[in-house]
Amino acid sequence: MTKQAVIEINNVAKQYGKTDVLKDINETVRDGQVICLIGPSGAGKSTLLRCLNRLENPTSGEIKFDGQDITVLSEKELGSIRENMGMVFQSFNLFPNMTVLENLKLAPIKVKHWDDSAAEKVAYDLLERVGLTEKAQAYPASLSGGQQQRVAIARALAMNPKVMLFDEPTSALDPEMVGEVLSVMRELADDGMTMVVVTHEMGFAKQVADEVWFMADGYIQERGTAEELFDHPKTERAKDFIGKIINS
Amino acid sequence: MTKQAVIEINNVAKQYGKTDVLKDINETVRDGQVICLIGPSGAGKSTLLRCLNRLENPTSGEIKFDGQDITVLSEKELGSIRENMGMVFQSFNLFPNMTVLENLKLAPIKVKHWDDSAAEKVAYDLLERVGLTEKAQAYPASLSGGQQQRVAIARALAMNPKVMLFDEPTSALDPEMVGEVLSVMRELADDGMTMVVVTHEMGFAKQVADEVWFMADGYIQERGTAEELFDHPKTERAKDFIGKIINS
Amino acid sequence: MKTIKQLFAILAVLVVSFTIIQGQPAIAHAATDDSLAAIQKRGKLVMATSPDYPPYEFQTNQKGKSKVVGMDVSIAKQIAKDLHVKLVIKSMTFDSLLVALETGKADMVMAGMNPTPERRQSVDFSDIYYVGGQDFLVNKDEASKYPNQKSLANQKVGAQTGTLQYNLAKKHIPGVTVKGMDKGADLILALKTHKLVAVGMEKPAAEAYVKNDPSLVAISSTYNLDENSSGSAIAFRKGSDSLVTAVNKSLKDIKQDNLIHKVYLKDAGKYMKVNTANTSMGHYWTYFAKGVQYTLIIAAVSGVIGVVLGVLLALMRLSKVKVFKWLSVSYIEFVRGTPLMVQVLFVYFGVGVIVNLPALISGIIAVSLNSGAYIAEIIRGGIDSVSKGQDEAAQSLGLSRSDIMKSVILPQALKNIWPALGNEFISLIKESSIVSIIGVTDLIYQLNIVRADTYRGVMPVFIAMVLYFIMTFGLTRILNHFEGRMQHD
Amino acid sequence: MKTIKQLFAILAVLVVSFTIIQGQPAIAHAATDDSLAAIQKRGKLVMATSPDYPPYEFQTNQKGKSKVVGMDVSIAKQIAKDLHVKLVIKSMTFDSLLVALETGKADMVMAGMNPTPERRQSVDFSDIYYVGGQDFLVNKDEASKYPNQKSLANQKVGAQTGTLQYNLAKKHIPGVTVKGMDKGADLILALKTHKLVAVGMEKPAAEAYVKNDPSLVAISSTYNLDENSSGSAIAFRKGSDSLVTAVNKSLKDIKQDNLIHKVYLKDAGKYMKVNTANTSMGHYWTYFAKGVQYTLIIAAVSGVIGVVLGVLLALMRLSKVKVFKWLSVSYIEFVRGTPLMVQVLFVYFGVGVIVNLPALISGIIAVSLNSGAYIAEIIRGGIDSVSKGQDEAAQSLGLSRSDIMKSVILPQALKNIWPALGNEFISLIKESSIVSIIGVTDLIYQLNIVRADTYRGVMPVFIAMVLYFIMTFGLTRILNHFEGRMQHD
Ligand SMILES: Nc1ncnc2c1ncn2[C@@H]1O[C@H](COP(=O)(O)OP(=O)(O)OP(=O)(O)O)[C@@H](O)[C@H]1O
Ligand SMILES: Nc1ncnc2c1ncn2[C@@H]1O[C@H](COP(=O)(O)OP(=O)(O)OP(=O)(O)O)[C@@H](O)[C@H]1O
Ligand SMILES: [Mg+2]
Ligand SMILES: [Mg+2]
Repeated sequence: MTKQAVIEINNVAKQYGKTDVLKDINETVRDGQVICLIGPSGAGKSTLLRCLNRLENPTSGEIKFDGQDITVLSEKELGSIRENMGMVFQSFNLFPNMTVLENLKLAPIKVKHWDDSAAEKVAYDLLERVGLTEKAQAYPASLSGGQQQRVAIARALAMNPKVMLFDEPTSALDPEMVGEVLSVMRELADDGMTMVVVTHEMGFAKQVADEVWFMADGYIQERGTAEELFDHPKTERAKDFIGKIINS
Repeated sequence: MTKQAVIEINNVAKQYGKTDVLKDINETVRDGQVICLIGPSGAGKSTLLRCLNRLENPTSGEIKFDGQDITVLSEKELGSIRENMGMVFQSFNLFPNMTVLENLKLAPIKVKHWDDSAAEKVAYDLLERVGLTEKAQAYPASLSGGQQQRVAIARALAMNPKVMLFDEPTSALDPEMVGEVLSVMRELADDGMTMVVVTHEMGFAKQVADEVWFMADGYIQERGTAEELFDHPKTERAKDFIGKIINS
Repeated sequence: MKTIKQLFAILAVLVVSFTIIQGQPAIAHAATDDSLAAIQKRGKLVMATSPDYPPYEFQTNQKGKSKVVGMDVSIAKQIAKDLHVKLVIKSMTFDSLLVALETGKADMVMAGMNPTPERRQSVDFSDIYYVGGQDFLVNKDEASKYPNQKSLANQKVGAQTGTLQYNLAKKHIPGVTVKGMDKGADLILALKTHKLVAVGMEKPAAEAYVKNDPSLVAISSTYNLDENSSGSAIAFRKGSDSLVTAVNKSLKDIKQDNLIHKVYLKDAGKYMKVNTANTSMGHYWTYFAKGVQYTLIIAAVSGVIGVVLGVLLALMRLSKVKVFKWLSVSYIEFVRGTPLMVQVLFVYFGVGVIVNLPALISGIIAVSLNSGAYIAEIIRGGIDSVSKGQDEAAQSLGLSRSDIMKSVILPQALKNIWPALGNEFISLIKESSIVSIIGVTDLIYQLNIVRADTYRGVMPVFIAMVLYFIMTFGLTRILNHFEGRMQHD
Repeated sequence: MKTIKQLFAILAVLVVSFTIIQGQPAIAHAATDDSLAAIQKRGKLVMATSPDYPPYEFQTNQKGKSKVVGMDVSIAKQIAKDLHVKLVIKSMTFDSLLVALETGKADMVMAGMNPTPERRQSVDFSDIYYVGGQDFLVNKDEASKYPNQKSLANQKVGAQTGTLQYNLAKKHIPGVTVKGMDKGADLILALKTHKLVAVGMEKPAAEAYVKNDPSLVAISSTYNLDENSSGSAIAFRKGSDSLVTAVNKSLKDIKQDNLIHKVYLKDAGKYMKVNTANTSMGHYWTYFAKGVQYTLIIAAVSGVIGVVLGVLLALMRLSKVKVFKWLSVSYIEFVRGTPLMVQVLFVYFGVGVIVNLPALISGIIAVSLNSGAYIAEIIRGGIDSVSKGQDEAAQSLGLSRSDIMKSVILPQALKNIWPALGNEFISLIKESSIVSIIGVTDLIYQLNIVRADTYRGVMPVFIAMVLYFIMTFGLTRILNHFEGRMQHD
């Protein structure tokens, strides 16, 4: 039995000025699925991800979240959608003027209007989950990259989202810190979180991904399990790309 | 028959203020060897590399290049040493105010006082070697990361050095560009160039490196072939680190 | 003005008397008075005047030709008509008038001259034909509030510093605050902006202002002044009784018909109107043009010197020689820590002790020294802005320090600092305005001249403002153009 | 000064005469002259003077007590001694002196007064005791080059604008260029810096300068002036013949012994020296303190208003409403494209047309409006400097626009702009110097007063410079302190 569709992407296209970045995307993300999105630089991976929570608005097409078309929502109505979609960025984007704890408490207090103690409880639970309880009072600048990214994941989780979006979460990290972030993500996937992850960590994709999408030139060129895609790419474009990243 | 020592590092230590970055390094690089230097962030890998061509001066100890102690050379005398040691950086560091060709010609003309046509000939030879002849007149900003790094390698080679130093040459690159740079480096190694490479590309190390040095806390903790070090690390420190980078 | 004129006249008389006593050949002090006959025989009456005192007599430009007009001229014309002769007008400085009379170069002098006892000793005077007296200018909309001198009690009244009007007001208006200013135009402005309720002024000047500005009215003062100090009469050589008698007859007729107020002053007013029309802002464009020119010269020269000085200071600051570094840092910090205005004064007065410098040079030196400090910091910032990696890459290729600077660092630094340098040049245009305080004829200085000349307070300021904006905006455009051409990426 | 005094006196006489004619009870015009007897009976001689005319008469501060001294006072003392009575000195304004005489409040008036014919009509005068005359000041090192008036031909000579000296020089020195300036101190400075070769001045004033400044010498003019205009005499009530006779006897003795030049002027000079000693820079600290105070007030108030205005303009510029954006951009560009100096003039004269604003308020408004534009750009830059990622991260958490601004963007922006904002506040201190041109008593204005008062050109400028530096340096330190406290990383 196929699970229920959480995100439906129908005929989505996106232009910046005259350049077509997304050309005609039609995909579905189902409840509990982990999707890995791969593809060369400039393919439009980040753009697609950012369309999902309306950081960008598609030029045409519709994106349904829980059956609701989010492309027609006003700026004000977006809040409720974004609460339900956590996002983690390549460059962490923690708020440097707040402690780790304050980073985690900000959104629950401001958006969900929780009281301070409730927010603090949830924050500490999440810090324990990412293994950083002792850094609660630290400022982001004093943390290593891996630690910052784990805090960023916790911060997104603090809103208790239905879906998590990751945009190359490990590519700004020193190699020995990649593992700690991936393991947090792996646990998240194991707990049944619906996830869309832009990544080139093939190990992670093979272990966790239900589906890998290969994107190039504004289209999803190929779709399949990690094994299908990495070991037996069908299109020339995919063969070439996968050859390059395995070769290194 | 062991080849002749090109670089000898004897009791080298380096402090920045009160922090000991290098503590007591004793190593030898022999003619034609390819050394890979690995280790966690902050271990002192870049510092050691930069001591080899006197971008930094060790606090104590001596570094011999072709039998000559370079730590005692004056600023003026360094030119002749540096001519013989090419260096390639993580961030490419091409001169943005010059075309690719001008980047390559600058040092031969200024340092070796070649005439323009001789320098140009060598530059074109090298561009062919790295596969970028058609980019001769382009400015660096119009090149991809992988292309820039290949130009940087060609630029270092233009001085016809005896040794090449690489400091994480691929870690600022998009994954699909890593391969093209590594293959240039591989060819260089095959041609018998003496190389010291800071990298975390295990595939490259396994294929090319004669020796891998594992550095942590200011010491070379372990030394061996790639297989020895990656598959059977002896020290705890190395086990932990290699576990982390393989894990990802 | 009148005050000075009086003093002058006294001196002139003294000098003339002295000359005569010394035995110089005095001309035609005929015992028999043929003064009138001589004129009628010649057929022309020579009048000497000093045409800088409207509405009495002043120059006007009509169709490019300068002409002496005014109340005195009208009267003189009437007199000449009555005598059936032609009127010839000779213009000279006020203090030469009586000398001209004594030496026979003129038959009479009309110049709003007061027949003071001193003057009466050396020349004859006609009857008094006009009593100027003292007026106050007030705003028309407040005319009902301040109808007379009495109503000015306890108010703020303005007058030119050090003039009769200033002292009169201080002395005779109870409880008054007298505000002294240097320039008539500033007083009028202060009045119109209600910083003052009235301005004390000689009647004809006041009337001239009123004619030129419908928002002002004049009210008469009630100071008690004697006619000999405030009335005007025509001066003749001593013993010209027949001429004086004839002229007095004419004057009597003029008075009877009230021609002075009814016709002559109005005519004079008309000329003054023409003058004002001619002196609209457009008419002063040469003034503004000169100001713009000086402003640009100062900015350009200072900019060039500033760059040279800036490079020097920046290299000193980056040098390894401690003394150079320290000197450069101290200089830069001190200059950046004090206002340009005080630096301009310091150079003008301080350096002036050693060598004699004109104001323009002093101004350029001060602005250059100032911008040098700022440019030095910009250059240093530019060098710092070139990433350390560039330096290291160049070093690892074996390039020498100077080659690295020349080929790698400076070209990139220059590109990086171009916008900041551009801003500095734009600042220079603006800051050069400060040299006006030491009397350099830059745009601000010229603006003040135009302001004083036209009695218009805001318009010249506004025009200067627009001109400055055009200059800075234009420069911005030019700089952006060059910046575009420097881009490689 | 003397010129004005003369005019004043004329008026005073006129007024007094008028009063008498009007039938006011005139005092003691005794037919029988008991003037001398009365004084001797009372045992005191009351002298009225106006002590603001060194070296004739002036106030001096000794041990905190103010005292009238000077040549006239010395002479009066001698006279009183000769008459065997005590001298009582009454100080009043120059124009009240003759009134005081007429109304019996004083027995005699000594105030460097010239016995002009007008005055002679209402009062009696003693013999002339001192002929001031006209001098030129020249530099001592050039004294041999310019030994007399003749040698000044074709040279640059200075004089106060609009004075007798100015006109005399212009008229009587062949080929001369007369440079007029407003302030005596500026003239001296121009002389000492060799911008002028000589400065025309009344003899006693010239001598005062010479006494105070060893690098200057005075040379006499050869203008021919009559004693009644340039000599000084003592005024008495009409008909005080016996007193006048007695006084003339004293004066004759004084002249015979050459006491005036040998003793009195020297004594006066000493007092002036004391005055100058007292008026060293330290003595003027209150002036500088007031200047610093005003400068800081202007900078602080303008800074606060500027920040408010700046936030407003920045938000307008970032707003999506086109009109707001356009208004803000135009305002900012225009203000940044024109000099503060012209803006100050514009506000003072322009806004003054609508409401009556004191100079201080005008100055603060202009500086605020100016800094508002710069601060707006700093704030906008600060907001831009917060990486886009921060905004996106906050958005993706579902935060509202205003929460993002308040909690994420502005705190980081503030930290980023702190140094730039600090620089702007420092600029404010420096730029507030420009309001001195509209007469606000800031540090520059005060410096100019001290300069005029002390005849010292460079020192006050230098002191102001140091004070400015202390202010800006101090502020830099304070700002750095706060910047340090804002760092989280
Ligand atoms: N705001 C923007 N304005 C104009 N062009 C943009 C903008 N954002 C992205 N682009 C362009 O859209 C294209 C796709 O960008 P995108 O960031 O989605 O690629 P990507 O697949 O994430 O690449 P990478 O692996 O480098 O992150 C690129 O060519 C990029 O230059
Ligand atoms: N110029 C410097 N001044 C002070 N400390 C420095 C300097 N350069 C490096 N360090 C410190 O020396 C230590 C080693 O730095 P180094 O760059 O050699 O490490 P690395 O092994 O190359 O790490 P990475 O993998 O992050 O490049 C670090 O703790 C770093 O902070
Ligand atoms: Mg991307
Ligand atoms: Mg490193």
